[in-house]
Amino acid sequence: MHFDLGVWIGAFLTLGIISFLYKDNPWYKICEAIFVGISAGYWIASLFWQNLVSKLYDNLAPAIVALFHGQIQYNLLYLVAGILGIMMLLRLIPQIGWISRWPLALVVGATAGLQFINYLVSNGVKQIYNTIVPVFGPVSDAGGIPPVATTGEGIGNVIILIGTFTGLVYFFFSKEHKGLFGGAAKVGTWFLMITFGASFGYTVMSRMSLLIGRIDFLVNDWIRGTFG
Amino acid sequence: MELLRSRIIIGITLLSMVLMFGSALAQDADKRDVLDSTAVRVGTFKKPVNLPIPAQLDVVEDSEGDAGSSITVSWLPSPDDGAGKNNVIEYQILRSESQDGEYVIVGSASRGMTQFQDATTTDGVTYFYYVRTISKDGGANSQISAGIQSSPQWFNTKDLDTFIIGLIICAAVIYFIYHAQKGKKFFLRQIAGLEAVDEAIGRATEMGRSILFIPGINDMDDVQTVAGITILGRVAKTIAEYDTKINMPVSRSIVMTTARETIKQAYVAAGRPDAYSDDMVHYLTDEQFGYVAAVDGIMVREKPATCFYLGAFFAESLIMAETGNSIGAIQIAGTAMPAQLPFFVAACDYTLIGEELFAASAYLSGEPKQLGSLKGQDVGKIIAMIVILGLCGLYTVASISDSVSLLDFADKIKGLFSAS
Amino acid sequence: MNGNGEQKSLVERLQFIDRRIIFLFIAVAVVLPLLFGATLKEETTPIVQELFDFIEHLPPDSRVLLSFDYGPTTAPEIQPMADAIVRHCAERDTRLYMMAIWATGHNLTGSTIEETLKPEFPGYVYGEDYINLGYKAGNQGLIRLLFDDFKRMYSTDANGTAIDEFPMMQQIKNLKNFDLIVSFGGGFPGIKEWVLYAGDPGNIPVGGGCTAVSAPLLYPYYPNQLVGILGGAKGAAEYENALITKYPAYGKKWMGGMSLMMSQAVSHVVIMLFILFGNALYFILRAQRKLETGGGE
Amino acid sequence: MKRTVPLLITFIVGAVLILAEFVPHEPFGNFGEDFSLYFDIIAVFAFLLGGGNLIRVHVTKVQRKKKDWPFSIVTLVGFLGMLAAGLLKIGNPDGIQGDVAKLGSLFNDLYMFIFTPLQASMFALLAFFVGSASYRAFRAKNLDATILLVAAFVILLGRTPFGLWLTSGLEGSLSFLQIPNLANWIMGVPNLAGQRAIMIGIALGVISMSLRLILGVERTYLGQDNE
Repeated sequence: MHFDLGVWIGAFLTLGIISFLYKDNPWYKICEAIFVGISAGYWIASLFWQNLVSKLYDNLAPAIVALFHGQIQYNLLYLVAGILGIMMLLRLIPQIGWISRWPLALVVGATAGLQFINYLVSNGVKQIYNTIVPVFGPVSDAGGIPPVATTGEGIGNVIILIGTFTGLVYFFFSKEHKGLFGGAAKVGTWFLMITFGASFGYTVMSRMSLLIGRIDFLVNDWIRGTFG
Repeated sequence: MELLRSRIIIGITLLSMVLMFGSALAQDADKRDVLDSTAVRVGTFKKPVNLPIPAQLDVVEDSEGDAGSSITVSWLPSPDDGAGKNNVIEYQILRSESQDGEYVIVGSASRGMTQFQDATTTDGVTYFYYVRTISKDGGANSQISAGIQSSPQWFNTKDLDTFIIGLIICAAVIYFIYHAQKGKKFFLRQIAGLEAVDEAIGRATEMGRSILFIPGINDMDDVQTVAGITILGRVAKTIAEYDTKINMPVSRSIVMTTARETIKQAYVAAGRPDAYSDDMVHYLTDEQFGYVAAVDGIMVREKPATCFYLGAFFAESLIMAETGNSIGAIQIAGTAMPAQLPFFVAACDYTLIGEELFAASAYLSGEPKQLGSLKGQDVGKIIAMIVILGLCGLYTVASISDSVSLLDFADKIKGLFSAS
Repeated sequence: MNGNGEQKSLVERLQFIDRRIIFLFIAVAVVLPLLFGATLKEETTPIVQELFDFIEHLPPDSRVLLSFDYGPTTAPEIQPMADAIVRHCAERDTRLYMMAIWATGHNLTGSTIEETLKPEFPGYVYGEDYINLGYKAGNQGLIRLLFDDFKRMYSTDANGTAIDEFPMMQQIKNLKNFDLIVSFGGGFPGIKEWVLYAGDPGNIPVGGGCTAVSAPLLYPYYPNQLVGILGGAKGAAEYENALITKYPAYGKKWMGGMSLMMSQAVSHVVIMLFILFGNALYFILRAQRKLETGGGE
Repeated sequence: MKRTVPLLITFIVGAVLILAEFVPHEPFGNFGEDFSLYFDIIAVFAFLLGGGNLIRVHVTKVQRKKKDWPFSIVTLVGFLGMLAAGLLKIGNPDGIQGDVAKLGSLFNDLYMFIFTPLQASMFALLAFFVGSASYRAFRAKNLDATILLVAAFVILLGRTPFGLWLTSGLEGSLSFLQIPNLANWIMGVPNLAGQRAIMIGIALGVISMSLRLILGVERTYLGQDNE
C-alpha cells in the first residue's frame, strides 16, 4: 500500500463535491467553504502580481523616475489607471463614495465602445457575409463565389437562408407575431428549437468526459494507486 | 439634453467621416508606383538544374490602413506553381535597405500564395524587395522593387464598409430614440419572460422567500453583464415596492460595486431608501466553479422562490438552473452565450434569447426613448434580411445565367460585408 | 407542472422520478467501460480533415503558435487533441511556439512537452524547434497586444531566459509572422478570441480544438475564419484516426480520444434510454387521461 | 456633478473608442489595448472591496454564531492562507522575485492539490445534471418541444456508433439518412441557420444597448437619483 497525501486530499474533495448530488451535507459544506476561500485568495493573489505589479508598477515606476529627470513618457498614462483604481476604493468613505462612479463610467463607456465594434464585425457583418451564397445554380468559376456542387448543397443553402431569415423575423420587437409575419416567426422558432436541441445533444458528450476524468482519478490514481 | 447630445454625436460622426474620407483619398494619391523596370536581376550565376520560372513582382506598397511598420509585397505566381513544371515549394521574400545591398529573408509564403506582409519594417526607412521562387533545386529571383517606405494611416480604408454599416444602424437607432422622445408611440410585442417578472417577484413575496439574482460570471467589461445590471435596476425597484428580500451573490468585485449602486438607487426611487442594505449584494469568489458551488449551497439552504440568471454564463449555467429547478424556484434566465441557451431553455421557466436580453431593460423601463432604440434595432434586422435575400437572389441569377457582369456587381456589394 | 399532487399512480410518479436514480445510472455507465479500458475508432470528418491537411502541407520550419487555453477541468477532453496536433506538427518538422492565455494552461503546456514531445521526438531542440513561452495574463487584451508587438509581452520564455537568445524567436515580431495559430480552447478566452483579435484582423490562419460544447458556436466561423475545428473527444478521435491513416506507426499507440469515446458512447445510450423512457411514460399518461376525461387536455 | 460627469465620461470614452477602431494611427490605434490594461488595473483595486466583503460577511457570521458558522472559519482560513501564500510567496524556490505560481511554492501546491480537484469535481457534476435535465425537458409535449427532442436525439445518436449501426442499411441515394450524416447535416444546416439568426440578433442588441449607454439613455447602473 502506497500513501500519497495529494491523492487522498483530492479524493476527499472529489467525493465531498459529488455527495451534493445525494443531498446537501456537512461534507459538501466543508468542500464548498474551502473552495470559496482558496479560490478567492488564489485570484486576488494572482492578479495582484499579474496586474498590479507587472502591469501598473512595472510600467509606471520607470515613467515616474523619468519624470523626475524631466522626461515625460507615454507610460505616465498608467497613473490615470492607478488614480481610477483608487477612486474605486473611495466607496469605502460614504461622503465621497460617489466618486467611484467615475471609474465605473469609464468601464461601462469603454465596454460599450469596444463591444459595439466587436459584435458589429464578428457577429453582425461577418455572419451576414457568410450567409450570402448562390443558393442554387450550376458550378461556376466565373467569380470568387463558392460553387454549388450538388443538389443537396443547394437545398442546404436554401434552408440556411430560410432559417436565418425566419430566425430574424422571430426577434422582431416592433411587429406583432400574427398573419404571414407570425407564420414566419413560427418557422423561426422551429429553427431555434433545432439549434437548441442540437447544441444540447452535442454537449452531453463533452460533459461526460469531465466526469470520466474524475472517475478515472478516483479509480486509477486513488484506489489502484493506493491498494493496487 | 438628450436631444442635444444625439445631435452632437451625429455631427461628430459626420465630420469625422468627411475627414477620414479626405485622408483616405490623399493616401491613395500618394501610393507608390509598383515596379522599377530598370531593376537588375540578381542571383543567376549558377546554371539552374531545374529551376522554376521566377514569380514576377506585382505591387509593393505600404500596407493599407495600419499603424505603420508594415509593407505588403505581392507577386504574380510562377508559371510553375501548381502548373508547368509544378516544382515550386514556396516563395521567400527578401529585403534590403539599399538597392544593391545585402538582402535578407524576411519571410516566406507557401506555394499558391501571392502576397506577404512584412510587418517588421521601420517607418521612414526605404526598403527594397524581391521574391525568390524556391524549388527543390534552388531558387529563382524576381526583379527588385523600387524603394518603398512604410507609414501609419489616419483612417483604415479597409474598414470603411464596417464604418458605413455601423453608421447606418446607429442612425436608425438614434432616429427612433429621437422620435420616441417627441412622443411617437411604437408597438412592441410581448416577451413572455418579461411579462413574468412581476408575477415571479409577487410569488416570492407571498411565500415570504427571497429572490436570487445572478448577473452572470463575467466582469463589467462584458456588455452582457452590463445588460444584466440594467435589468437588475428595474427588477430591484419592483422588489423594493413589494418589500421582498433580494440576495445577490456576485463573482466580480466591480460588479458588486455597480450592483449595490443600482439596487440602492432602485430603493430610493421606490421611496424606501431605509430598506436598502449593502448586504443584499455580496462577493463570493472570482472562480467560476467556486462561485457555483457556493450559489448551489445558498439555493438548497435558503430555497429562494425566484431565481434570475441574467448575464454572461458558461458551463455553470446548467448546474445552477438544475439546482434551482430541484428546489422548485421560478427561474427566469437570459444570456447571449449561444452555448448556454439550450440549458436555460431546458431547465428554466422563461429564457431571454440573445437579443432579448439586451432589450429587456428597455422593455421593463417603459421609457419611450429606450423603446425607440428597439425599433431602431428592427431596422437593422430589416437591412440584414434585405441584404441576405437580395444578394443570394442576385448570386443565384448570376450563377444560373452565367453572367460575368452580374457576378461582378454582386461581388462588389458583397465586398461591403467583408469586414476585415 | 404540478409537483405536489396528492394521489399519484406509479406512472405519474415515475414521470418525476427522483433525479438521484438517474445520477446513479450515469455513474455506472461511466465507470464500467473505464474499468474494461475499451476504445472506439472514429472516421474523420471534413472539418477535422481540413486542419489535418493544412498542417500536413505546411513546409518544414513553418511557424506554428500553439496556445494552451484550457485547464484541468477540460483537460480530459482537450489533452488528446493537443497531443495529436503536437505529434503531427513535429512529424512535419514545424517550429512550435507554445504559450497560454489561461493561467491553468501553463502546467498543461509543460506536461505536453514532457510527456509527448520530448519522449517521442528526441531530435526536437529547445529554442530552435520548440519553445515554451508560458502564460501571460490579459485574456483577449493579451492577443491584441501580441498582434501588434509579440515581444512587448513575451520578453522571456517560461523559464525566464531572454527571448532574443533563441534563434527561432528572431523572426517573430508580431502574430502575423506565424503560419498557423492553433488554440486549444476550453472556453473564454479561447478560439473565438483568437479569431476575432488575431485571425480576422491579420488574416492569419487559425485552427483549434475545443470542448464539444463550444464546437457548435465555432461552426459559423468555419471555413472562412477557421481552418478547422476539433470538437470534443470525437474531434480528437477523428484527428487521431487521420494521423494513424497517414502515419501508421501511431496505430500501436494508446490514443486518448479513442478511449474517451467508448465511455461516452455508453453513457450516451443511458441518457437516450432515459429520454425514451420518459416519453413513453408521458404518452401512456396522456392516453390514460384522455380515457378518463374523454379526450382533450 | 455626481451624475453629469460620469455620463460625460461614458459618452466620451465610448464614442472615442468606436471611432478609434477606424484610426490605426498613433495614439488611437492602441486605445482598445490600453483599455484592457486599465480595466485589469481597476479590477485589482476593486478586489480590495470584494475580498473585504468576503471577510466581513464571514467574520460577522462567526461573531453572531449564525447557522453553519464553523464553515465560515474554514472559508476565512482558506482565504487568508491562500492570500498569504500568494502575496508573500511562501516556499517559493525563487523567493519573492519568483513567479507566484512557481512549482514547489505553497501557493502552487494549494492550487494543485486543493483548488484543481475541487474545480474539476464541480465541473463533473454537469454530467449528472445533463442527464436529469434531458430526462425532464425532452418530452414531446407540443410541436416546439418535439422538434427540440428530435434534434437532440438525432445528434445524440449520431455521436455514438449505434447510430451508424442502426441505419447502415440505408445506402446509395438514401445514405444521407444515415444517422451520423443526418446529425452532421443538422449541425451544419438548420443549427447553423439558427445560430446565425441568434448571432446577428445579438449584434444588433449589443449595438443598440451600447448606444443607449453611450448616449446616456440607459443609466440605471449609475442610479436614477432625482428623477
